[in-house]
Amino acid sequence: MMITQETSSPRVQANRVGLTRSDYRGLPSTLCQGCGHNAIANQIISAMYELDVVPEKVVKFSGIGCSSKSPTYFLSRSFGFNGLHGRMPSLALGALFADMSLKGIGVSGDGDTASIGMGQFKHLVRRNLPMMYIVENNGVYGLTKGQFSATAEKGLSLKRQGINPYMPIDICLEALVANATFVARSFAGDPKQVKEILKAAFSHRGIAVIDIISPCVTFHNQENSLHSYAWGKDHEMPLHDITFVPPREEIYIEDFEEGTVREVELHDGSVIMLKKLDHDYDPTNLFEALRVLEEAKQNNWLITGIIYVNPQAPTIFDAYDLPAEPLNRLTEDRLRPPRESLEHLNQIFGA
Amino acid sequence: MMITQETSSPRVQANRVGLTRSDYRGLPSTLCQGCGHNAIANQIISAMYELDVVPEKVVKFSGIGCSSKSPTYFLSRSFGFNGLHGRMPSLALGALFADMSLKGIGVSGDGDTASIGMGQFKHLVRRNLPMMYIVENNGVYGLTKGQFSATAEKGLSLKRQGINPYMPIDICLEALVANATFVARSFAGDPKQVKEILKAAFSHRGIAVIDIISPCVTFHNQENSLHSYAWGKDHEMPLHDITFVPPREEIYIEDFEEGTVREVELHDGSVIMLKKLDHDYDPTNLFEALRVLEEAKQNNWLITGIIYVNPQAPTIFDAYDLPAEPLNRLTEDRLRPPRESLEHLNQIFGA
Amino acid sequence: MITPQISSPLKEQEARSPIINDFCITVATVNGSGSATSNGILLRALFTMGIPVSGKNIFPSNIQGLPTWYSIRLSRKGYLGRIETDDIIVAMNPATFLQDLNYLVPGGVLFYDDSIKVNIPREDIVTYPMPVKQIVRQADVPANLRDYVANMVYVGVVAQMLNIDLQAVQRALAVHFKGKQKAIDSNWAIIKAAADWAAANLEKRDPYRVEPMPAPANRILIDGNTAGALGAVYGGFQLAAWYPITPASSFAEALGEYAPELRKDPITGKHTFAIIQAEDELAAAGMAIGAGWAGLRAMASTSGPGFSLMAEYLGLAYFAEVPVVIWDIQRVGPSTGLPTRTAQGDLTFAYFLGHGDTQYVILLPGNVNECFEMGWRAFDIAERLQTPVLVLSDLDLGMNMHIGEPFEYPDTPMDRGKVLWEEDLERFLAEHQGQWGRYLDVDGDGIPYRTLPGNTHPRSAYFARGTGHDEFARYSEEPEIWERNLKRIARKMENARTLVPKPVLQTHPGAQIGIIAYGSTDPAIQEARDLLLEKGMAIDFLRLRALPFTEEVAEFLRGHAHVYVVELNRDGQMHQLLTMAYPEYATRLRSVAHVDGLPLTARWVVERIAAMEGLR
Amino acid sequence: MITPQISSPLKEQEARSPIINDFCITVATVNGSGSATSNGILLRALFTMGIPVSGKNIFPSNIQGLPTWYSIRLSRKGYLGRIETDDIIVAMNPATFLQDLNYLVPGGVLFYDDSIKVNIPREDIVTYPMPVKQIVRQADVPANLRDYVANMVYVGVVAQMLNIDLQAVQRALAVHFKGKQKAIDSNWAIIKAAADWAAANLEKRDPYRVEPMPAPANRILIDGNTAGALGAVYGGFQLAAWYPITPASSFAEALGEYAPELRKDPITGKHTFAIIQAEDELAAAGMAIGAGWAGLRAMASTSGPGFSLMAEYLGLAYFAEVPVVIWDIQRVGPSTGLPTRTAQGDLTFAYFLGHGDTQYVILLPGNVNECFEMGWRAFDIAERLQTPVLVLSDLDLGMNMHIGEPFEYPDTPMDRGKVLWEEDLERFLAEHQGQWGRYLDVDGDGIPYRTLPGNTHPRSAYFARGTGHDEFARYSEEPEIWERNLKRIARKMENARTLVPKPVLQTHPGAQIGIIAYGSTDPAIQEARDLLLEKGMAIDFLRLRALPFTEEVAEFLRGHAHVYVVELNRDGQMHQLLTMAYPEYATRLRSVAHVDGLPLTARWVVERIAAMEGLR
Ligand SMILES: Cc1ncc(C[n+]2csc(CCOP(=O)(O)OP(=O)(O)O)c2C)c(N)n1
Ligand SMILES: Cc1ncc(C[n+]2csc(CCOP(=O)(O)OP(=O)(O)O)c2C)c(N)n1
Ligand code: SF4
Ligand code: SF4
Ligand SMILES: [Mg+2]
Ligand SMILES: [Mg+2]
Repeated sequence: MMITQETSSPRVQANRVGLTRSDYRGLPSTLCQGCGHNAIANQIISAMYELDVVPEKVVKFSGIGCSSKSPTYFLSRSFGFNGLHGRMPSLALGALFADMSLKGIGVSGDGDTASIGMGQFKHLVRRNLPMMYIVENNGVYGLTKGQFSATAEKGLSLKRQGINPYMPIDICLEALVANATFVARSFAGDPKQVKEILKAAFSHRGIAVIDIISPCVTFHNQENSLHSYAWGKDHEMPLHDITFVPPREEIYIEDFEEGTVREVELHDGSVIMLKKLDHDYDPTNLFEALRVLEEAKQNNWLITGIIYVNPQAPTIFDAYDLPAEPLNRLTEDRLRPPRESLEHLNQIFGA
Repeated sequence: MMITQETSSPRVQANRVGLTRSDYRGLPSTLCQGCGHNAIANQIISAMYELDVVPEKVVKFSGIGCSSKSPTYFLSRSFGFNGLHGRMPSLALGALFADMSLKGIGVSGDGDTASIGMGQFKHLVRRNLPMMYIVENNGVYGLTKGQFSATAEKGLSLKRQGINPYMPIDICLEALVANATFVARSFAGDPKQVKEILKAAFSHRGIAVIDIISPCVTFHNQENSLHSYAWGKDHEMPLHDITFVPPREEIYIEDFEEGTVREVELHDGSVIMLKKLDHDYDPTNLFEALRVLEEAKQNNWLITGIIYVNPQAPTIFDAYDLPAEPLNRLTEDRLRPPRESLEHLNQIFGA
Repeated sequence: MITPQISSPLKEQEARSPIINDFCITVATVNGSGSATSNGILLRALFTMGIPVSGKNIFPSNIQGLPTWYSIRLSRKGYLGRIETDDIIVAMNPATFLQDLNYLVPGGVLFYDDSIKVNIPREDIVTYPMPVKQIVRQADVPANLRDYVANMVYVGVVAQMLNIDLQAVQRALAVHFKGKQKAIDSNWAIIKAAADWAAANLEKRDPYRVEPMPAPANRILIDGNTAGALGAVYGGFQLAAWYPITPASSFAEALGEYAPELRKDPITGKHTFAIIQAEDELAAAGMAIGAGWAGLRAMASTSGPGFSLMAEYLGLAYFAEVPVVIWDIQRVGPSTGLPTRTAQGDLTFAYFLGHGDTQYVILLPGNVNECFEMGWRAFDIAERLQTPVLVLSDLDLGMNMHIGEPFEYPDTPMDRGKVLWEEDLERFLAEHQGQWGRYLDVDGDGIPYRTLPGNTHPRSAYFARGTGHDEFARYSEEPEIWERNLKRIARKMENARTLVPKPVLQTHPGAQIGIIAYGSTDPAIQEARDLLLEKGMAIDFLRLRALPFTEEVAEFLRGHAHVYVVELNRDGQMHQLLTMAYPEYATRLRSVAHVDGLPLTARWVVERIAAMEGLR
Repeated sequence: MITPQISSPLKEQEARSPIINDFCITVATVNGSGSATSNGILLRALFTMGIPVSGKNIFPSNIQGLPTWYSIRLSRKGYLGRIETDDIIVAMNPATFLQDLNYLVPGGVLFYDDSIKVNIPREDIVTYPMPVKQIVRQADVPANLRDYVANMVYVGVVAQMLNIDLQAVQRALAVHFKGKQKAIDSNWAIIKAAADWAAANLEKRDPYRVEPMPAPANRILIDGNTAGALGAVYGGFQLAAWYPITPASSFAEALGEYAPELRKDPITGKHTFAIIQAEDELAAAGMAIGAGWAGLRAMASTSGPGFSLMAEYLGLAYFAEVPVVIWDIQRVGPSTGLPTRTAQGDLTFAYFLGHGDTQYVILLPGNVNECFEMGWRAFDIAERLQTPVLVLSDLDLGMNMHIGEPFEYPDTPMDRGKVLWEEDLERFLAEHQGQWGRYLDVDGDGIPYRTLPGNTHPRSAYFARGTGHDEFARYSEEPEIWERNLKRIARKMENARTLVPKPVLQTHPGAQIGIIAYGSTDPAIQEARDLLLEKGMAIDFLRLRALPFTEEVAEFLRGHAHVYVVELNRDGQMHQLLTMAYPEYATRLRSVAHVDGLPLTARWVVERIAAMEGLR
């Protein structure tokens, strides 16, 4: 059944479901100014608007972290559940069984997914739950103030944390070996690519893992970075004051050519190298996907683009013989077996 | 300091540390007759004996499961800790810091490692703790009576469990993408290969992950297997009685040629295909390792042999500046800072 | 355990009057030998004859080859708790042969596999060797099944010697093998051969025997896990998440066995439920809570270690007000403990589960009928209160077979609680000045109204979370809002007192003292009460069936000089909770608690209470 | 919270006598603005002047841009608990400007950034606008640091107007910036400029002012987490595992800050410890327990959600008898709750942690000195008892700065408990008929002897496990063995009563009633006692410092007509535990509990107790 929706004002442009971009908005962000996560929330809003999504048909999930806060910053008209740290996958899986016509959007962080959440992440992927799973990857724990996450590069040196001694976890590789059916990577500062990937991912029937490099302007802050904030022209006296978070601009890069590598400087002066997948790259070839990821790893590139897609794979729902009607709308007459059936059981268990 | 060891009888052959094979034994197994795990325990005994290992220099760890019981079946003279289900890695990591001269042997199951233990497994690997980590992989939960584990092949049909709808997790691939420094696979029924791999793994400085296919004679028991136990010659009446575990023989295969594929029939009549790595396979090439594993996966082979080795990588201990002397033998004078240092602190925090 | 009861040599038969339907048989075998089937058939045959009977399986935590015992108690008077001595032993396991004999009463009976070559040290018993190998050899059995068939031999011999109705045995076979005729026939052939051998070769020299009894109409024989699972099926469970663990696995497996048939949608023929084997218990809890939040009747079943892993997630469900049902089939803890033994040791942990202030509705089934009833009712309570309901069963109740009444069809329609779908919300808004808040208490009972994902009303959506929030589910760190919300939840939980099953009260005229107990210990306590009455001590009995406590408990405490709280754990956990809840009666409470992994016996209870009363 | 205290317009100055060293300043800013530094400098400057002072940070659970308050209380008499009203407000955040004013007492003072353009609705206060922008502009500050520097402006203005010793401010800067002269100088330049501006432009119209006090010798100013971490450093911690979580992260980070210098091996110069950031709290617990088992002084620090995740592992440690120390810096639960607010809500959960029968030693530090002392002593208790020791601190104690006595060097040598190395074992075997068993109680105190991995004695090895085991660590499912072992562990835990810190007792002649409390609420209760005494009510005070309870508790209960149990949680958790432990005094106990995320105030305590006593 349908209830009349608040119609949008005629002045602003409505999409095919009669909604304007602002119908996809959320509450104002409480993240740091310049945080990559905000850029991603904006692209989710745009992608949903452009895809003519009915917000009530989306359910948002997240764990705990700055990234996991962001579901409140888009799609206010969608249900959402901000669950436990690292344990969003199980929550989403259980909830989406309630109504298979709903689409899940999960937002997680690298700590949330690759540290405490590794197990649930891998098993969610393996189960191919139809859901878009976004990792806002900044290599640190933002919300707890800048400790290394499992995706931090080896040798990275951070304020108060020292040097990271471990090899980073590659979210895309992890997804791939766990048999993900859609794997992509992008960069929060590349809005066009982010949006296009989000649109493709949302349309995928199965789990769509998107690893988005999303710099933490506040804590991805190398101790000895040339560009670290200093007071005075001689650059000699870094402030060394973790209670201050200078407001910064979000990083945006121009769209760049497929197949090429581009350097991007982060707020702390460190540099990441993005490599856009070739135009003729075939994302249905698993071997190729593994190869490019491993190659990128060895070259210290971050491959961006849609790395792998398998549109055919059955989802977890295909393993169950469920009615098309939402399970959560079934009424007692369809849930409680008839009285006679119990009498029959009593006979079976009887003398 | 050394305490006189019970010397072994002169009749039996002693190794270079003066011990006989029986000094490496454990308690009698309480696993099912014919269980692959027993074969592996025997090879551990042989390998340790042949490597002239001092049992007191080994610490055994395990989780929970039939496989995790087996550390009591070898090396009675080694300390051991049978921990929690899926959480052996953290236990081992903490314990091995106590004395870096000790070597860990971990025994886990596929449920213990790839289901509940996925997170800790991946992070242990990533940390490169010097330890031999054996997964006795049977595709089922033995100890809880035959449910699917995360390594069960998709489509497998088991008594009372139905059909497994998920893609299996490949322990070797998982280890590899988590930056393992030693990855091997073998088959419990191939004692020679098992032993050789164990010896190589034990000598590796870093984490050595060995995925050993170890059939569960009792529960890896396909409902409709041609060979399932039946009473009567017509093969029409399977017993359907899960309370009965017929005693069986362990499966042993002849050593077979490198580079070739060999079919092995399991107790329930299902067949696995082992492919031994080529003689000239280069296990230091990560690309190759990924390729052969993925190729094997797509062909339904189980690649056996040493798949990947990186002998140079620093271990977790290299990230700490610890004395060579065991930490657990340091005495108060070396652990409690001097009185003056506290007075100094009181000044710092003072007015 | 008890000391061996070796007395003077057994005198030939004279003056031993028959002992009918009132003794205990223990079968000693190794596990994996198929003896569970044989024992089950013996049990069911006796049940079929109308005899009150219970079976307790004492099994090891491995799969094959270790000692296992199965004790069948027949009790004319209906005492079905465990007893510590055996009247009859069927000894099939050489490894425990001598030790087992210690439990045999003087004058007891020993059936044994004659291939066990041990000197029998007791002369005060009747012995019947059984030529197991020979009988098996005579039947044409494939080599690999000989061990299995050996166990059918004792079924035949024991049945013959105790006068068990062979037709009842046949019926039991049919039930066990679900009508598969081949299996029934081949097993029957062995049993019959063994019975015939016994009839021809053994002379009855003992007083034990069975007789059919006019059974109260329509009893059933079932294990508590299956009963609970069937309850959940009739309760309309829609998502069950689990991770294998003894002794809870058979709960989920019973769902998998019965739901596909019983829960076909009458309209589409599709399944109206999903059962998911999760990767661990953290995930199982998460799945169930996700589903419960989204409006499914959701549950998880587990045991101690898994329950511990759910602490964080259940705290979320409590605070975000998500209905979910968790079955904890208790085994012996702490830690991995004794996975195949029974206890009531998770109570205080469950009560205080999760950091911060929490409270849970806890249901305590005491028999298979309550397993069934709580199986469905738990969902009604959870959805009404929008909160987790924890059902604490145990291995003894869950995995052993128990006699019960026929299951009663749910006597109330499903209570789905305060859920607003599109029209409901529209109406609600009209009636409440356009205002609805997920955590707004409009009825004054602390229970708010909830909407469910999929609701297309543009005002329905809200954002759930485990962090502080106001009445409209908005994030909040405001001190007053936090306190108001948490107090409302406490107020909401007060409704539980009128929703949970009341205690069962059994009184005796003039009794001054009382017993409080709960769960699977009921049979032992029933028997203990009668035994104590024989000693001149009348005791009233209140069997708790839920937490929070209902008013009957205070009344019971008020009405008795002192009250023994009997339970299967070390620390007297229910005694602790009662003390806490009733400071004014705290000094009347006396703890009678122990745990050794075995079901409670009347004898232990009687000894403890008698000693504490200064009797004897 | 309280209602606005708006009274009649302030009359000019007349008759307002000076208020010296006895008021509360609250600074309202946004987080991430660097104000924590400014506030810390104000606090430390006051401390340096010898004034009893405390600082409480009320901050949001995000990183930048949300309202934050910092309250500095000066109390001549040494009352350092939170109070609900402000005497002085420094308003830097337009978003909360009006709301903040509600807390200002009549006659109070408002400093505010003059770029905040709001009508000030109160006439009963003194206002001082501060030209923040202008002063910042005058200093040559890069654009991106202007916000930060703005906060130094109020330091200067407030210092000037309250008469805070500018030298003390300079000293505070030096401490904060660890002697880095550039940072000290540049911040000082702003502070000085602001102070000069104030001196030149503001006329003092309020009675508040500070004066140096002859401080009791050698006070220190420190947060509880650093104090606890330093305690652990002097306790010889060898492995600390952690996972980031507010408010516990700073505990592990303090270890990382101080241990490398303090814990260089005097012989090799190497580090005698390892700090490991785990992948989650299950792993952190596992690492610490593995290390504790292998003979290291091992610990983990966490808060509620992480603590919940440790339930299973701590049950293993309890049962396998592994020493380990866990710090739970409590925040507000249940669930994610209020991560940046304080509570004492994990107590009953901790007490009953894990399925099955468990018991834990729980330490309850009440001030920074106890954090330090328990930081080292916890290891002695854990190793002596071979069991987990849980230390329950909270956000207020852990993250806020508190005045304390200088830390006392440990007054007892390390107690490493009953550990047998090679020679010890050899000797032990000689003295005990060649028999040693890991779980064998030879001393009659329930505490067995343990060996450690690396021990090369061929008899030293044993196999630890969470399953049933006998005295020799052999796997066992025997009922008697299980029960014997579990009872021995209970007996072992009885030793805790003589090892844990005794309660602190404060009496008043003739007092009939008592208060029991624990942890960070101490200052509020001290003040409340004095206030109640003013009302004519003398109250004795017992501050608990550990569980299990020691004999002093029973004595206290025995000696008082009734006893208020005051705590920061909803359900009165300590009240529950005391009721349980002391049924005979259960009816004397009265719960005074609430939780809203803020530290306790004396006023709330007084109101509640007065009301319950029928006073006023
Ligand atoms: C069980 C548990 N442990 C720890 C925390 C504390 N915590 C909150 S957010 C967070 C890390 C978030 O990092 P990430 O997922 O990378 O998100 P980011 O803030 O970087 O976007 C942690 C450890 C928690 N909430 N729950
Ligand atoms: C937390 C927890 N959950 C569940 C269990 C029950 N359990 C014991 S063994 C086991 C599975 C073991 O499977 P695997 O690791 O594959 O070992 P196998 O028996 O097959 O060798 C499970 C689920 C447990 N002990 N602890
Ligand atoms: S701390 Fe980092 S991740 Fe968090 S909101 Fe700020 S910039 Fe973003
Ligand atoms: S059940 Fe399977 S895995 Fe376990 S001991 Fe038996 S054969 Fe081995
Ligand atoms: Mg992050
Ligand atoms: Mg397995």
